[in-house]
Order: sequence, then structure tokens, then C-alpha cells
Amino acid sequence: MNETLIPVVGVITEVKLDTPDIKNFRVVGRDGKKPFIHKPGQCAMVSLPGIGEAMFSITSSPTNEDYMEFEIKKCGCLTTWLHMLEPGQEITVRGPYGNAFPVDDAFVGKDLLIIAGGVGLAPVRSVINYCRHYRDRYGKIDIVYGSRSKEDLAFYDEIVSEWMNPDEKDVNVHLTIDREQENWDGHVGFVPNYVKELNFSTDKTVIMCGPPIMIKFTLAGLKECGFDEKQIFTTMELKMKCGIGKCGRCNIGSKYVCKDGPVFRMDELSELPDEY
Amino acid sequence: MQEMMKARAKELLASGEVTRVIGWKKNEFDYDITPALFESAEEIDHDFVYDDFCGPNLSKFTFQHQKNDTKTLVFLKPCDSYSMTQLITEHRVNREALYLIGVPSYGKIDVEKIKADGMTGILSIKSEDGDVHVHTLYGDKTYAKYEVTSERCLNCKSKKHPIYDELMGFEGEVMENERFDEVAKLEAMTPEERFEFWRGELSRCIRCNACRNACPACTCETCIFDNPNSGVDQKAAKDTFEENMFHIIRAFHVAGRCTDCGECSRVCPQHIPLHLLNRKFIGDINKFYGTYQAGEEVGQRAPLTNFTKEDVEPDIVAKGGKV
Amino acid sequence: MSMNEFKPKIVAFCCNWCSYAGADLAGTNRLNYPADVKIIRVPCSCRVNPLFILRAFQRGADGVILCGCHPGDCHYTTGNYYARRRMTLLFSMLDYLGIEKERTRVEWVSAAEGAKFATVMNDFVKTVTELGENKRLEDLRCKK
Amino acid sequence: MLKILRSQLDELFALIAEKETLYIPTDATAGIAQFKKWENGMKMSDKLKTSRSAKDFFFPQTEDLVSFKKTGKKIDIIDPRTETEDFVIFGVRACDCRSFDILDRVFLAEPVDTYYKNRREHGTVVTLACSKPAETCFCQTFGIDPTAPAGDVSAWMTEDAVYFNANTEKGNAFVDVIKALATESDDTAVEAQKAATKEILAKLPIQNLKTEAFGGGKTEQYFKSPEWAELSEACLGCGTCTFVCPTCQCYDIRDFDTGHGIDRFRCWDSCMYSDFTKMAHGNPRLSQKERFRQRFMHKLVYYPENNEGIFGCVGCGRCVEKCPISMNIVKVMRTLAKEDEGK
Repeated sequence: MNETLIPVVGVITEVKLDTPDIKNFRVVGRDGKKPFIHKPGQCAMVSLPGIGEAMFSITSSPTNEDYMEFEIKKCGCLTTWLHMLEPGQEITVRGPYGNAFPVDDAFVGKDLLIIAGGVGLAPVRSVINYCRHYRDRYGKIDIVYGSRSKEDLAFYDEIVSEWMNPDEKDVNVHLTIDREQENWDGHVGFVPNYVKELNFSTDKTVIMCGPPIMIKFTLAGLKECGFDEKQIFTTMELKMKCGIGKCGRCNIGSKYVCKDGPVFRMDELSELPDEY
Repeated sequence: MQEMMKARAKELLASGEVTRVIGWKKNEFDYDITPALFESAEEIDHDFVYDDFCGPNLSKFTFQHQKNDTKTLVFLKPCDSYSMTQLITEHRVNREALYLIGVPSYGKIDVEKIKADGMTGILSIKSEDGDVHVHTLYGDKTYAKYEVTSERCLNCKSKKHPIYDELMGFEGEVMENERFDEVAKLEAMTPEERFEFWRGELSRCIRCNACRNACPACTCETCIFDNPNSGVDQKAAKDTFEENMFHIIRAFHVAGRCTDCGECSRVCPQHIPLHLLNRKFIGDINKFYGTYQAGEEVGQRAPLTNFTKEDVEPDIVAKGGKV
Repeated sequence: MSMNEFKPKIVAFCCNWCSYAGADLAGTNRLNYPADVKIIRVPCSCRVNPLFILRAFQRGADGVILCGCHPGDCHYTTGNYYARRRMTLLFSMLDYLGIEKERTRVEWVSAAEGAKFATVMNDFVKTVTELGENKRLEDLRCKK
Repeated sequence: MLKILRSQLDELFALIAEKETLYIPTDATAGIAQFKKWENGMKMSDKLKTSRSAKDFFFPQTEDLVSFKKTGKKIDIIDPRTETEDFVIFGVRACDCRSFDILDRVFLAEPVDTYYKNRREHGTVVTLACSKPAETCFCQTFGIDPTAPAGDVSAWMTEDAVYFNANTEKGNAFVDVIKALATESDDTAVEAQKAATKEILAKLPIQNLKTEAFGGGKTEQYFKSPEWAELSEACLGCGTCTFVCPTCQCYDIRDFDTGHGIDRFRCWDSCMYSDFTKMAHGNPRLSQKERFRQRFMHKLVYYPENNEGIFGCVGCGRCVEKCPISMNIVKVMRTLAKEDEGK
């Protein structure tokens, strides 16, 4: 019987300090394999027994057969503890939870525009790497990613060495940071404005994740440019305890983010009450 | 009295002296009273009520209205008035934002007593001249009022208003009462008996936090039992220890500040006599450190934030509590 | 567990300035007191929050004793005066709930009173041993 | 239909308890009845309702989910569960019985909550028809007939006898057990009681509230209603209504460090609490108004939307009785329905 509330053991094999407050954790099961199979955009409940349990998006792509990655920003009790962990430490994971980005249907054959801010790159990175893996299925991929500063750009190494690699076919990365700083010759400014400046053609499918304020303004900007809400996908996060739509706290109206989400198409989301 | 209160509230609203009135309002049943905010004469005419069921203590309901520029009128029963004084002492409410009217209370009826007597299907309850007429689907019954008066009112500590801008009715007196009798009865038991008694009572606790949230002395922004850093932020008692702990700590946190308004016992859905815990502290404070009534006057120093060099030694407890 | 085997677990909160030094002195003077007394050093007797006492019982203590400077000698001038009131009321309440008053105690032990510390502890352990295990304020989950 | 004399009630209980654990409502203290494990000599309460609902049997206030043992960097996971024993709950009222259906739709929906399912499978529910409804009852509003309760076995208690009728497989097994004491009977007495009760039901003050105004698809209409502010004005933010409610199913999952391991347990939680949705970076329901709205929207709109129009309330009236400030679903329904009419 599938015991959804009982987790499995995960072993942290590698911890990388990605930005000053974000760490990347590689996790495998005790048998050295991935704890479970997931789809891009799905989440898992990660826990340190005695400290707490919380929902994190799985940032590695399903196409990565070796391990599972979590990109975790230090902001609360559990995450602070997680940041203190070293490789070899066991944690518990359960999942996968939630729906996923429609990478195998709605996205197929489309040009993708991926917009992320801060640690919001974590859930969409899974999509990016999945699409890069099955490159032929998708059209052009544009990535707009912004953070407070250069140091705060998550996965910077990967972005530069892989995504921005000249060999990469039709992947364009547009980085931006909030304020001018030394040794940064890229764009400076907030993501919503940058998206407008880049003036993308409106036939793209948009995948968006970031702080609520960024989502709000980017959405308005995209609509101004002529994008339809049906083209825009985003992923949500609210407090969760069970992950299976029973504990009753992550609902927006009649939808549970853990079960019916976390991925919502903008037009579905706008039908729900404004309580997130 | 109710008509007088309505008239005065409307007058004050009309003059602009106050812009909001906090009072009581009747619901579905005669005994169903909700604290309510009134902002117009029509609302007052329509809903305002003051009768023998107006138990809720209004002092804490002023919290959200103290940052307004205009004044809020609050009706206070003597009990509420003590709580209000205590809140002002602790700087939890802004006295300037409130217009306080003291109203007399002639003892509130505890509908649970009527229900415990087996009355059900209650359609109406009328309290007139010391008699309480209960009309139900299954027959009527008349009680003498004292039979169905709530315990806290039978043992009324005071009918005096320690604070008010205006008084309706009479200037009451501090009352002789027997509120410590029950405590003394428990104290006379053996530890085994006491333990059994409290286990029986506290085991019914469902940790709904009604006692805490209704308590006018419980005003922490974040309660220790809600604070994830306290290590005791349990939502439900998983073990009998936690039931005990919650109530001991809660009683301790309000010790010396509890005015004995009795809201905790009134709101408890499981009928746990929580006031007996608070009264134990009140009784001990009186015995050990001299008579003290929280909320008696503004600016009093609470016993637990105070001391004298000659205080009794803690072994007084082991000696049986006799000073 | 039969009575003669029973060894109570005692938690002693000792203030850093007097009682902890008193305990030290008892040690250096080789005065005996049972090893069942677990000392927790606190900055001042008034640092002890009622929750500490309850937590000790929860985790399996059979008795809790609080030791501080003699009234008037507090390193922080008045700390132990507050502690005195608090503990008096708390222990009275615990007794009221049926947790025998002999399981809780407050003693004033100065840095010079090593002998007193040992005597007090011996006496307290004896009293608690006679009372037996704390069953009324234990957390069964911690007993497994 | 089987008949057992009321004078034989003790014998009956003993007979049931011989085979399975039996729970009956009994008087705990003045005015409070609660379900307790039957022991010799225990008398059944004649109160209409227990103070807490019967959901405890399937969804207890606290239950262990899993334990962990930590050694160094290693974590071992221990499933603490043992096989649930069969048990019988006697004297469940129609409203509480319906609440099990409502909980089933949450806990037995995929992915199934095995903790709940396990209990549900081992419990036999013996319902008892109401003959003396209280003024706070409004189960008829939600289409419940308190004179003909569902459950594995339905029972009717008259002045001198108790009548049983099995409805399910489990019910048949139960009836087989009690056959030793029972005699076959026609349903004259039961029908008479039903008729008498129905007359009283018609006179109840808050029965038959309007439900047409509610249901799925009404989110937009009510979510922004200005009425919430006034309705929630006096709400204390305690959890009384949610904890006595037979259909409230929200829970929290917490860890307790026992000193030699970690017990992970779940416990009831309340959407009325300020920390219910609080996250490290903020809280989507900041004031009591939003929390209050969530509770009633869930019962009247969200739940029916996800469950074919079935409301998340059974009209047991516990919240009406227990709320410290007398705010309840009845008042919410009346206020919102009035607003709906005005539209």
C-alpha cells in the first residue's frame, strides 16, 4: 500500500553554496538511486525529523537519472537547519506531489519564454533542463532571469557554462540584476521592465516563477505586450503539511496548491479568489 | 437599563463624541449573545441588547479600535471594568481612545445550568423579577434566578466600577463572597484526590484555546504556545502532561493579573472549571503577599513584578501554606 | 521497580554565582551527595522559568530543586526576590494539582556553603526516594 | 427488525463488549456527554449529543504517524502502527453519521489516508434515531432525516425497547451477535416514534435554512462579500467551532523529540488559528476576517464544489452551542442568503 505520509530516507551526497543564502542539495536514496521519479515542476516534502517538514520543488530534471536536487534558500527554521547539514547526512523525503508543467503536451512544439526571479529559478530549472534534453520537441527557448545582485544569481555556473554555451541551439539567456555593481556588464533593472524591453513575440508560451511582486508586474507587462493569460504558466507555494490535499491549509478557493497545483495556468489562477 | 443605554449611546453618537459603540447583540436564541460593534443609531435600535445573558467581557474587544482618531464607546459590567483597568495598567489599551460607561450587572444566567438540568429544545428564556421562565418544545419550567445564575456571579467579587467616564445605575460595592471555598475544599484533599480531580477535569480539554483567546489578561502578540521557538507550541495535547502543562503555564502567566472575571470557565466548551486554577493563585497571593485585586486601580504593581525583602520563604508550601 | 532499587532523578537548578560555586565547594571538599542529582547551571535563580520546572518533570525528573543566593545576596541585586515569589506560587500550584509538594524545593546556598549543599541534596534525594517515581507529571512518550 | 428491551441494555452492552471494544455516550460531568469505552456498570447518557463529535474514532485528535531514530547522520524510519482492533460505536446520531461520509470523501480520496481507512474498516457504526431534537439542531437543512439515521446498523430507542435494523455487511455481523438477546418485531413502535419526532422537528427554530444560495461556483460572489467583516468582528480566533465540528478535518503534522527518538504525529488544527497558514515569508490570511471566511467558504462553497454539491456541514448544532461569542454557520448562512436575495 502506498503510504503517503510516511517518508523514505534520503542521503545528501553533495551540498553546494550557490549564492550567499541559497544552497543546492543533491539527494539520493539509501540504495544510491533517486528516491522516486518525478515530472518537471513537481515537489517533494523534505524533512529533518524533529525540526520540521516542508515542501520544496525538485529542481533537477527528471532526465537526470543519478540524483535529485533541491535548491533551498535560508529563510525559516527548517531551511536554516538544512543549511547546516553536511554530505552524508540523512534526511527524509516523500513525494512527488502536485501536478507538473505540461512539458509533454501544451509545451510541445512551442517557443518557450521562461521568466524567473531569485530562487524562483529552482522549479523552472527542471523544465529548462528537461526541454534542453529533448531539444527537438520544442522551439526557441528564451530565459529571462534576474536577481538582486550577481552573487544572488542561482545556478550562475550552470547558466554560463551550459545554457549560455554557444553550442546550445536556440537557447537565449537574458540575465539582469537589480542594481549596478562592479564586474557586471550585463543588464541592470527589474525583471518586469526587462521583459517589456526585450519585446518578445507574443506566440511564446510563458513559464514564470518568482516573488509575488515580480509575478504581478511581469504579468501586467506581458498582457500589455499582447500575451494571453492562457499562454502563461506559473507555480505557486503556500504553507503545506500533508502534500495530498487533506490537511486543508494550502487552498486557494476550492483548489489545493499541493494537489491541484502547484502549476497553474494564469487564466485558471485568475478565476480563483485573491488569497495567496 | 437597556433602553437607557441605547438612548445614551445614540446621544453620544449623534453628538460626535464617539463614533463607535461596543455592546452586545442578540442572536438566534435568547441566550445567544455576541459582542458587537454599532456605528449608527439604526443599528443600535435594531440589535443592541443588555440583559441577563450578556456575559461576554467587552474589555478585550476594544483592541482593534484604539488606533482610530475618534473615540469608541464601550459598555462595561463591573467585571469588564476590572479587566479594562488592568489592560490600561499594562498599557495594552489606549485610554484616550475609549469612552467607558459602567453599567450594573445583576448576575448573569448560565444557560448551561439550565441545559444540565435536562432542558432542551429551548425556545425562549425570560428573566423577570427573580424568576427565570424557560419555554421549551417539551414543556416549560420556572427557576428561581439564583438556581441558574452563573457561578462567577453567585460569587461576585465586586459590583464596583474601578474605572469609567460615566456611570449608569449605582456605584456598587466590593462584595463579600465565597469564591475561595471551592479552592479550600480542594486544598483539604490529599494529593492523590487532587490529582484525580484535576485529571478528570483537564483530560476533557480539547486545546481549542478558547480560554486563552477570551481571557482579557492573555494579550501577548504571540502566545508562547503559538511560538515555534518556544518548544511548547503544541496544537493538541498528545500526552496528559501537555494538558497539565498548558493550563499550569496559562494560569501562571496571568497570575497576579487575572481579575477573576470568569470568562475562561464560561467559554470552555468542555466545562472545565478553569477559574479554580486562577483562584488558587489569587488566594495564594492574598495569603502570602497581602490582599491584592488585579484591576482595582490603574497603575497597580502586579505581585509577580514586585517583592519585599520580608516575603515568605518558598517552604511555606511544604508547611501547608499557613502564613 | 522495587523501592530499594529506586534511584530518583533529581534536577537541581543552581545559580551561577552562589549555589553552583557551593556545589563546587562540596565537590572539592569531597562531601558526598548522590550522583542522581543533575545540576543545571543558570545565570540567576530568577532565570528559571516555570516551563523549565515542568520540562524537567516531563523528561523524567522525580524531583526539582532550585538553588540560589541567599535573599539580599543576589549577584543581580534582586533576582532571587522575584524567583522567591514565582517559585512559591508555582510550587503551591503544582501541589494543588496533586504533584506532591515534597518533590519541589527552593534552597538558598551561598558559595561558602558546600556543606549545606551536600546536606540539602542528601535530604532532598531521601525525601524524593520515599515518595517514589514521579507519575503525575511525566510524559509517557519520554519514558519508553 | 430486532427488538431488545431497555431493561436488557446492560446485558446487550456486555454481549457486544465480549467480542469487540464498545463505545457508548456517557455523562462525563454536568451537561457534558462523551463517548467512552464501555465497562461494566456504565450507563448510557440520555443527552442528545456528545460534547465532542464522533469523528474522534476515525480521525483522532492526535495520532502517531511515524517515528524516527537518529544515530549520527543516519535516520531510521519506524512505522509505529499496530493492527486496529474491531470496535463498535453505539449511539451515533444521524448528523455525526453523515459526517463520516463527508470525511470519507476527503480521507478516502486518492491518495487514500491509510490511517483513517484502517479505522474506518474496523469500526461498526450503530446509529440512534433522535426523538428529542434540540433547538440548535438543523440537520434537515442538509437533507438528513434524524428519525432514520444511516450507519451500519440503525437503532431506535423508545420508552421500553430498542429496535435494530442492519444496513450493511458489518451491520449484519453486529445483528448476528445481538440476536441471542433479541426478538423479531414489526416496526409499529418505530413508525410511531418517527411520526412524533417529525412533528417536533417541524417546530424547531433553525431547521430548513436556505441552501440554494450556496454550493460550488459561488466563490466569486461570496468571497468579496462585505458581510465577512461584520460577521467576523467578534471572532476570538479560538478553535472551538473547528474542534467540536464533526466535519472539520484540517490537521497539522508535528514532531516531538522524546529524547531517544522523534515521534511524528498529526493533530487537529484549526483554520481559525493565526499560524494556520503562516510561512517563513508571510501569511496569506492575515486577519481573522480571512480565516473566518475560509472556514465558512470551505463548508458552503469549496467543499460542495469538489464533492458534487454536498455541503461540508451536517447541522449538528455544536458550534451553535459552543461558540464563546455565539457566532456560527447559521448566522453566516442567513446573512449571506439575504445578501444573495438582494442581488
